[in-house]
This record gives sequence, C-alpha cells and structure tokens, in this order.
Amino acid sequence: MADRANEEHEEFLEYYDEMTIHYLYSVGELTKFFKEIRDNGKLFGTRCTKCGFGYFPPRLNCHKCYVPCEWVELSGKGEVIAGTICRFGVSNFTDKLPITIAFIKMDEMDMAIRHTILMSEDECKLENLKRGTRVKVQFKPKEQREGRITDFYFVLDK
Amino acid sequence: MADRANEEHEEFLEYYDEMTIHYLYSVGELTKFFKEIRDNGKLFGTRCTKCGFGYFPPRLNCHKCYVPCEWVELSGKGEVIAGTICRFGVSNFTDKLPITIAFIKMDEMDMAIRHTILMSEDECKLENLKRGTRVKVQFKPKEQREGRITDFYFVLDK
Amino acid sequence: MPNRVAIVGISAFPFRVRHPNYTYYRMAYETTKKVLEDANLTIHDIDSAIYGIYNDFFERQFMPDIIVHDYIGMILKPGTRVTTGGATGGYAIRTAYMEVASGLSDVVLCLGVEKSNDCWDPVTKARTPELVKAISYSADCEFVRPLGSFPAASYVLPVRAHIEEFGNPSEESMARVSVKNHGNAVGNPYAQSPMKLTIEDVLKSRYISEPFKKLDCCLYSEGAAAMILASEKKAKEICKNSGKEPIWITGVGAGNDSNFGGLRQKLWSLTSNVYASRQCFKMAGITNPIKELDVAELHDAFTGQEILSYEDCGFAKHGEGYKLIDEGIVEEGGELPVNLSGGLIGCGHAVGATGIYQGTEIVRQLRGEAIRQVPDAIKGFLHSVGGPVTAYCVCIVMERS
Amino acid sequence: MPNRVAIVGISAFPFRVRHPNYTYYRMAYETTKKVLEDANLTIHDIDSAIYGIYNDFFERQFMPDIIVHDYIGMILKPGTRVTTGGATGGYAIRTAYMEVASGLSDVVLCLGVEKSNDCWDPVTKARTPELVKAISYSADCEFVRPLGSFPAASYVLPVRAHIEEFGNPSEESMARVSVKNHGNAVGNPYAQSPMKLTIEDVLKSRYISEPFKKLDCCLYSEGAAAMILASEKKAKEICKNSGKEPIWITGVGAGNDSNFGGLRQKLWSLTSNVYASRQCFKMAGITNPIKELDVAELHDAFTGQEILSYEDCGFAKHGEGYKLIDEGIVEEGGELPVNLSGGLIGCGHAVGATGIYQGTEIVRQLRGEAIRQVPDAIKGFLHSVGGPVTAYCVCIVMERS
Ligand SMILES: [Zn+2]
Ligand SMILES: [Zn+2]
Repeated sequence: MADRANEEHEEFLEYYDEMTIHYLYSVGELTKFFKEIRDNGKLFGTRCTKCGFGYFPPRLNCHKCYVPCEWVELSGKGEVIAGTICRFGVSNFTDKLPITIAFIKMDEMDMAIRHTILMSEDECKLENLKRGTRVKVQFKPKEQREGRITDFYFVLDK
Repeated sequence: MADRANEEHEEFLEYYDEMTIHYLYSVGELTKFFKEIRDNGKLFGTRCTKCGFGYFPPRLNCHKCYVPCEWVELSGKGEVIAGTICRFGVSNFTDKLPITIAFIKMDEMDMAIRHTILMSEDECKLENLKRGTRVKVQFKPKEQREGRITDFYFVLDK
Repeated sequence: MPNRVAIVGISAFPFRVRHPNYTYYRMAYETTKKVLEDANLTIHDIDSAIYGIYNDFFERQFMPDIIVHDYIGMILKPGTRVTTGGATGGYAIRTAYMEVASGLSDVVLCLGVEKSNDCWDPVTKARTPELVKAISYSADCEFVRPLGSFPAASYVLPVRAHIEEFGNPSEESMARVSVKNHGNAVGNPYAQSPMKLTIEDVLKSRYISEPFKKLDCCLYSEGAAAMILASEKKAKEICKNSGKEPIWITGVGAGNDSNFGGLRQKLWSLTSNVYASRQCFKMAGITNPIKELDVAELHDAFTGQEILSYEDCGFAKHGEGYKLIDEGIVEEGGELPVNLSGGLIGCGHAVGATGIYQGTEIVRQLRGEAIRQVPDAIKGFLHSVGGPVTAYCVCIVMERS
Repeated sequence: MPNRVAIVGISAFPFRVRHPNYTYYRMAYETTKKVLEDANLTIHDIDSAIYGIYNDFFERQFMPDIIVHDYIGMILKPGTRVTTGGATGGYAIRTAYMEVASGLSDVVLCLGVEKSNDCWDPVTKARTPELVKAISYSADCEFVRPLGSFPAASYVLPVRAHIEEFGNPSEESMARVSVKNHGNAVGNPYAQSPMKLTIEDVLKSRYISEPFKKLDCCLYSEGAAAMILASEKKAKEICKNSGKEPIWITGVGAGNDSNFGGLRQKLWSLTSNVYASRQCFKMAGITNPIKELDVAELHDAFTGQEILSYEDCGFAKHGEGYKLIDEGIVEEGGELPVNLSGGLIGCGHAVGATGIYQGTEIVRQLRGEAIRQVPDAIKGFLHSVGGPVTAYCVCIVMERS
C-alpha cells in the first residue's frame, strides 16, 4: 500500500477553484474599541470591576469573575514579553516579509496582545526583541484609519 | 435577557471582509470521468464487480462489497425520480433562476444523480417533472467544455 | 448498563435575524451565565464543554470553539466542537452524553451558538443569499455545489418523491404545519417568527423551491442555547441545591445517511430518521412512541419535512403522516403535540444552537416550566436533523422520574 | 469505574506532500479497508465512526465527514467529526474512547484524513503559502489574522519566552531534535521526510520564524490514519479472531488553553500540555512518567516545541528539557525514546490524521510490530497538540496487559 501510493502517478486533471464568502460584519460590543482607534487615535483596554484584571484585547466581561469590565484608556506604552521575526508565511503577506511579531503587555494591562513591531532593516534583529524591550503605539494617519486592528502598530520606545 | 437583547440597539460598526482560499486541485481517481466528458462528450458510471450496483456519480469501489468497480459507458438517457423548481437561493446563482433540479436515474445505473434539467419557460412546471419523466443528456459544445460537472445538463426526452 | 446522565440546567439566547451588538462569543458568554444560574453553579464547577457550532463561514472564524472556550472561562479544561449541519445541536447533546456516561467528566456544558447574518453579498447587497452560499459548501463540492446547491431543494426533493408515491402531503397539510408552528411561537420570547397565520397566508406566499413556499421554510437566525449535563451522583447534588428537577436522558440514537440522496432507494423516506429514532426508542424502551411520548420537538426546517418525520419517527404509517396535522394530533392539546416552542419555523434556525434549544424546550416541558405546557409531561422526544437531504439525524428521549 | 476500552486495529495511508490520484474520501476508504483487515472485521461490524478532519478549506468541502461516511460504507450509522487544529487526531481518539466507554457503541472506527495541498496561491503559484493562509483563519479573525498569522510564529513565541527565562533551548539542542526525528523516519514507509541530517544541516537551513529554521519545522502532508476501538468484551472477541493483542487505553487527558497566548502568565510553559498530561497520568496511575513509560510520541510540529513538551508533560523540570535531547534520553535506545516513528518532523503533518497516526505507532510498539521497536514495551504515551500557541492538548496512555 505504501508502495502503491508512491508508484501510482497516472495522469490527473487539475482545476482552478476558490471558496469565498463575503461579509458586512458587525464588531458588536467591540465597537467602542474600534471607534476610538479610528476617530481619536486612542487605545482602550478593559478592567474587571471585581478582580481588576486588565484585558487587552478588551473583553466586556471577566471570564474569571463573571462580572462586567469597564473601559480603560491606555497610555500606548508597553513592553515585549516575547518576539520573533517571520520570514516565511501566509500567501497574502509574502510581499510584507519580514514581519516582526511580539506579545506586548501594555503598562496598564495584565495580559499581552499579539501585534506587529515595525522595525527598520537595521533594527530587525532578535536582540532588539528581548523580554522587557519598551515599545510604544503608533497610529496610522487619521485618513488611513478604518477602525481596525491594523490601524496601529508598535515601534521601539528608545 | 430576552428583552435586553431586543432593546439593545446601540450604534455598531460594520466592516467588509471576505474569507477566500484558492485551489489548483486534482480530481484524483475521477480523472477519467471528467476527461471523457471534456474530450469525448461521453458519460461514464461505474459498476461493482461483485454485486453489480451501478454508481453515478461514479465511485471506484463499492462501499458495500469493498471490491473495485469498473467503468461503464452510459447511453445518456434516464428518468426523473423527483424534481423541483428553485426560485430563490444562493448568491452566485441569483441571475440563473429559476433552476430546475432533479434526481435523475440513468438507465444503466442503480442510483440517481442530482442535476439540472434545462427547460423552456413553457416547460418549467412541476407537472413536467413527474417521476418517470424521460430525460436525456446534452453536452455543451466541445470548445466550452472544461471537464466539469457543469459541462452537461439534461433536457426532456420527448 | 451505562451510567445515568441528567440535564440539570438550561438556557437560551433569543433567536433573531441579527444581534449586531453581540459577537458570537459574547452570545456564548451570556448563555453560559444563564445556564449556570439555572443550575446554581459557577463556571468552576464545569469539568468540560461540548460546543455546537455549524459553519465556520458564519462565524467568520475557523475553530470558533477555542475562542468561546476562553471567553466563557473554560481555560485549561477539555472542549470539543461538534459540527454536523442542522443536526449539530442534537449531536452536541449526544457527545456531551457520551462524555458524562464514559466517566471522563462529571459535569459537562453543552453550548450551541451561531451568528449567521454577518454574511453579505456585495452584488445583491443582501445577506440571505450569501448565507445560503456559505451553506452550499456543505453540499458535495465536486458534483453538487457547481450546479447550485439550495437547502430548500435538498429538503423538498424527498417531499416531492413522497407526494408522487402516496399522493400527499398536500400544500394545505403543509400550510397547516406552518400555521401551527408560527402560532406556537407566539408568546415565546426566544422565537424569531411568532405569527398568527391562516392557511391562505401560507398558500399565497411566494415559491422558494416548489412546492415549498416562503412560509413553509424556517429562517436563519443568530442565537445560542445551552444545557448542563451531569452524572447521576452529581445531578442529584446539583438539583438538590438548585431546586430543579433532573431530567434524565434515557434514549440516544443517531444515523447518517448518504449525502447523495440519489443513492437512497426510497427517496420518500428520511432513512436517517428511521434509523436514529428506532435506536433511540430501543434504548429508552419505547415501543409505541405516539402513545408513550408526551411531547416532541421535531426538526422542521420545512413544513413538508415535519410531516415526513412523523412517519419516519414511527408516529404514523408511511403515507399517513399528513393525518397527524390534518386531524390535530400534533397540535397543542393533541395526543402528541409537536413543536410547542414554535420549532424552527416559529423560532428560527440558529443552526448550531437549534438542536440544543429544542432540547431546552423538552426540559422545560418535563420540568413544568414551558410556555405552552403539556399537563404532567413525563417523556419528551427531541429530533435533530441536518446535512444534504437530511443526511444527519440524532434523536433523544428525555424523562423525569 | 468506567468501561475498559481497547484499540483492536490500526492502519495508515502514507503521508506525502500530495496524493494527486486520490480524493480525500478515497484515501479514507483505503485506510478503512486496511484497518478492517488488521482487525479481521468487515465494515458491517463497525457500529459508529469518529472522524478527525481539521480544516474544511483543505478538503475544499465543508462537512467532509458526511461524504467519507457514505464512501466507506457507514451509511445509517452514527458519525461525528472532530476538528481541534493539530490536536484533531488526539481529540478524535478521546471522543471515540468516550463513545465506547459510554456504552453507546461497542466497536468504533476512528479515522483521520487530510488533503491539504490542493490549496494554491494564484499570485505566487505556490501551494504552501495558500495552505498556511487556510490555517490562518484558525487564528482570531478580529485581532490576529489581519496582522498576519504564521503557525511557526505561534509556536516559536513560547520557545522564545523559554529561552529568555532559562537561557535554553539552544539552536543546537533544537537541531538535535530535528536530526533525531528526521533520522527516526528513515525506513518508515509512511513518512514523508526521512533524512539523515547533521546538526550543521539544520543550523544552516534558512529562518522561517526566528530562531526556527526550515529544518526545525514539520511539513504539511496529505495522508490518513485509522484505529478501531472496542469495549472490553468485544475487544477480546475481535482479538481472538485477529490474533492481535488488544491495546488498552488507560489514561485520557485534555485541556484547552486560551488561544490568546498573551493571556498566559507563564508564556514559556505550554499549560494545556501540563493540564492534559497530569489528568491523563492521574487516570493511568502514573506518577513518574519518564520511568514508567516505555515509549512516547510527542507532537513535534517544531523542534523547540518538543523540548518544551518534555517539561510540560513532566519528563523534566522546567528549564531542563534540553538535557533529554542533549543527553540522548529521548533517542532510540534511551530511557524514554520520543518519536521513534519520526514524529511530525519526520513523517509530515496530515493534520486531522496526525494524532491518530501517532497512536498507531504506539500500538505498533506495544504489539511489538514497530520499525524501531522498543524491546518489551508495555506503556506508551501519545501527546496531540494544536491551535494557536498550542491551545488544544490531548494526552493518552496506552498499555498492553
Ligand atoms: Zn475578574
Ligand atoms: Zn458491490
């Protein structure tokens, strides 16, 4: 059987196809988060009204305490928990490589967000991505912002 | 809670998005079936070498007997088992409505295939889709054929 | 002898066309919160979760269960997602039953959620056709999808075969099912389509897939539903604290037919339903379902399908299902009321949640908490169907002691 | 005391980059045929099936299980699909275990299949980047996918955190895992990437996601694998006829962590692995796994992840996992050989099939039929992981009496 599967290389037909679904989707309860990014260039996390845990990405309730969270404006500063440089990957990102990805903990929050650190060619080394490396948020210009997670990125806070 | 979900109609953001994957896929062991359609305008089913059951769409093995099937050329004639006229449906088919869909048993086969019966506006009535209604295959012109299930359709065999 | 399993908590999130202020995971959270309240438990009391989520395209997210699992506070516990088309909810309950009966977990959350109406067709600017396209990828992508895959066609073809074999159900009988189920939904806060209709209203609505008309079809919904299942020992403890009655799962059956309907030799019978219901009734020791059952929720994605299901679940002889609706046997107050919640036609179809929601209605009936309460209901029946040409079927019998 | 469950049949379909002459359902059929031969059964002896199929995008088909179910001859029997990322195979075995132990079914087929390399990017004319895009929809589609979701990044970040916390594993230690697993695959007809490599070869291969290099990563495959699970009574009957030894499942554990890795307070620990392995060892009565286990198959999608798993499965203290590879403990002939099949790195990763294939290797070892046989192996361990940042984990202990 192992052999058979290897040997059998008859002629076969190949076709182009695609699977596609389109959306006009609602971001639901996250509307405030995305609106603040788009309209005001501000980052908001949330904080549990009971245990005080800071969520970023924000969630409107604490899954540990089962109580609501409240919105908290962030300073936009934080630090790297762990980072990597991606040099191979997803088809719709091949023209953007290398991409620097890191878990970044915002100063006011208790969890890290996985986001992009924009680095110059010189900066783009693992040694610049050490734990504790300070980073700060940078928003795209207002006219380019759509209210999405891609409206901002991080840079080294030197 | 029931009430709350109804009442809560705050402003929310909506975005366009899509999920898409592209393929250059192989039709695998069905290559002969599609090649005969494309190149020769012929329909092939398969028949179990043990119990004789005729499969259309074809499968290369009988799932009841666990033995191989052999290819059988079909005459292209068959009859309706059940049919319907679709007047509402899938987004990429809205411009093709109404579509007449039926289970059609080819004369040499023991199962029916779900396929399209092309009908004139006059013909397009449930009473012309009764059980036992005779139909025959019609291939698209050779230059339009791609070796796909859409290369042929059925028409009433009057 | 398997371990006994009981349902000790239920909840639902209203089925609506859209819940634009809720992500699917927030709907899951709200529904979990309510089911925990119903059982007087906290999330820390739950050992494991089974998720019923049908279509990744609906959620715009593959593996949506892992996001829900985190969001509702189940981190580091087991979680498994079930996805079997319209039967997702039924199969999720069956899987949760397995998890408890196997001894792997004592208290299992069974949660169904679906957010279908984010789909949108940029050409027609409409949501439903794109949602139906998302469903069409569940039809065979080599032989069926390229020709146009219409859920209504998939379910009308067996009905057409039935009409040709037996001369029924008539469009009037089917319309009666629509009137019954839309009407039963009146007063149900979880229902999307409560309506007082006449047979005429139904007959006058436009054709979708002939002879199914618009009012013969359920609508797709956004919504959620949940149950908590527990082992016998735990169920007794939990119910002592909550003051609710444990509802025992005494029969489970499932069977998947070919998705190629043309392979079936009797297209007019939904054979998956025959197999699943017989297996279920055998386990529950039921020999005459219409006499022994007090209430039933059948998967009525389409009116004609409900009538065929009467026959295939053994409530009527083949060819005589229409009599149950025509003679009022399945109406409120009849011998075996079917879809007192409103069914899919009255409540909507939040696919992964639907079967679980049907189950919550049966539990309510057996607890005596239902909106259209059957007096002193003891045995209830849940029937969950999905896939091309009703390929998947799960049946469950629930009882109060 | 749960019912005992045994594995009474195994099979696999070779893991290869592509099987262009096979549809996924034909691969499933061939694999079923072989597992029935191994157990000396026919398809009519199987009561129910659990399918491990990860990604609908790979199969170019939503609900691919219903097509497989028909094609392999399971019509009218129950069938449930499991989809939990890279842990799909492990969760499928766990679910099949539940089905048998619950008493719902006596003989269950557990079948994993995946056909990933039909994906194709029209821009680059390449398959892997489009396949990786298909996977990227399993990352959170609001917060993660839009920024670029790379599986290697998802698994390298905990390794990076580990390096910063403990100063290891070094790139050399990771390379040793690559050399071991590629080397173990040599002679295995089911393996896609058998290779005799040097540490230099690995270190010289190009970076994928730093510090992971090409030879630190598994490749995606097309392939299939199957098992038959049976209740104690049935297992003894079946094995009497087949002449094979029943292999008992004595421990099962599962735990799903947050898919948002940033929620974890110790990113350097794969906490889903900790939870799942402890639960599994507790059930199996194992207190010192490295002493008590004879052989293990760990999910090694990436070399560094295998080293972290040594620690999180309790084979080594935190920070000391690298010693197991550096000191040869996990090599063939070592105290606890890991991935004698070649693992994912040596065999390839046919996602839904992978965990089940790992399981077939453990069964072969316990039967005494393995290619790189551990002498007199009695207890084996299977570790199946998947999802963003190893969110899903299932562990299983198997034993021969
Ligand atoms: Zn809290
Ligand atoms: Zn045969």
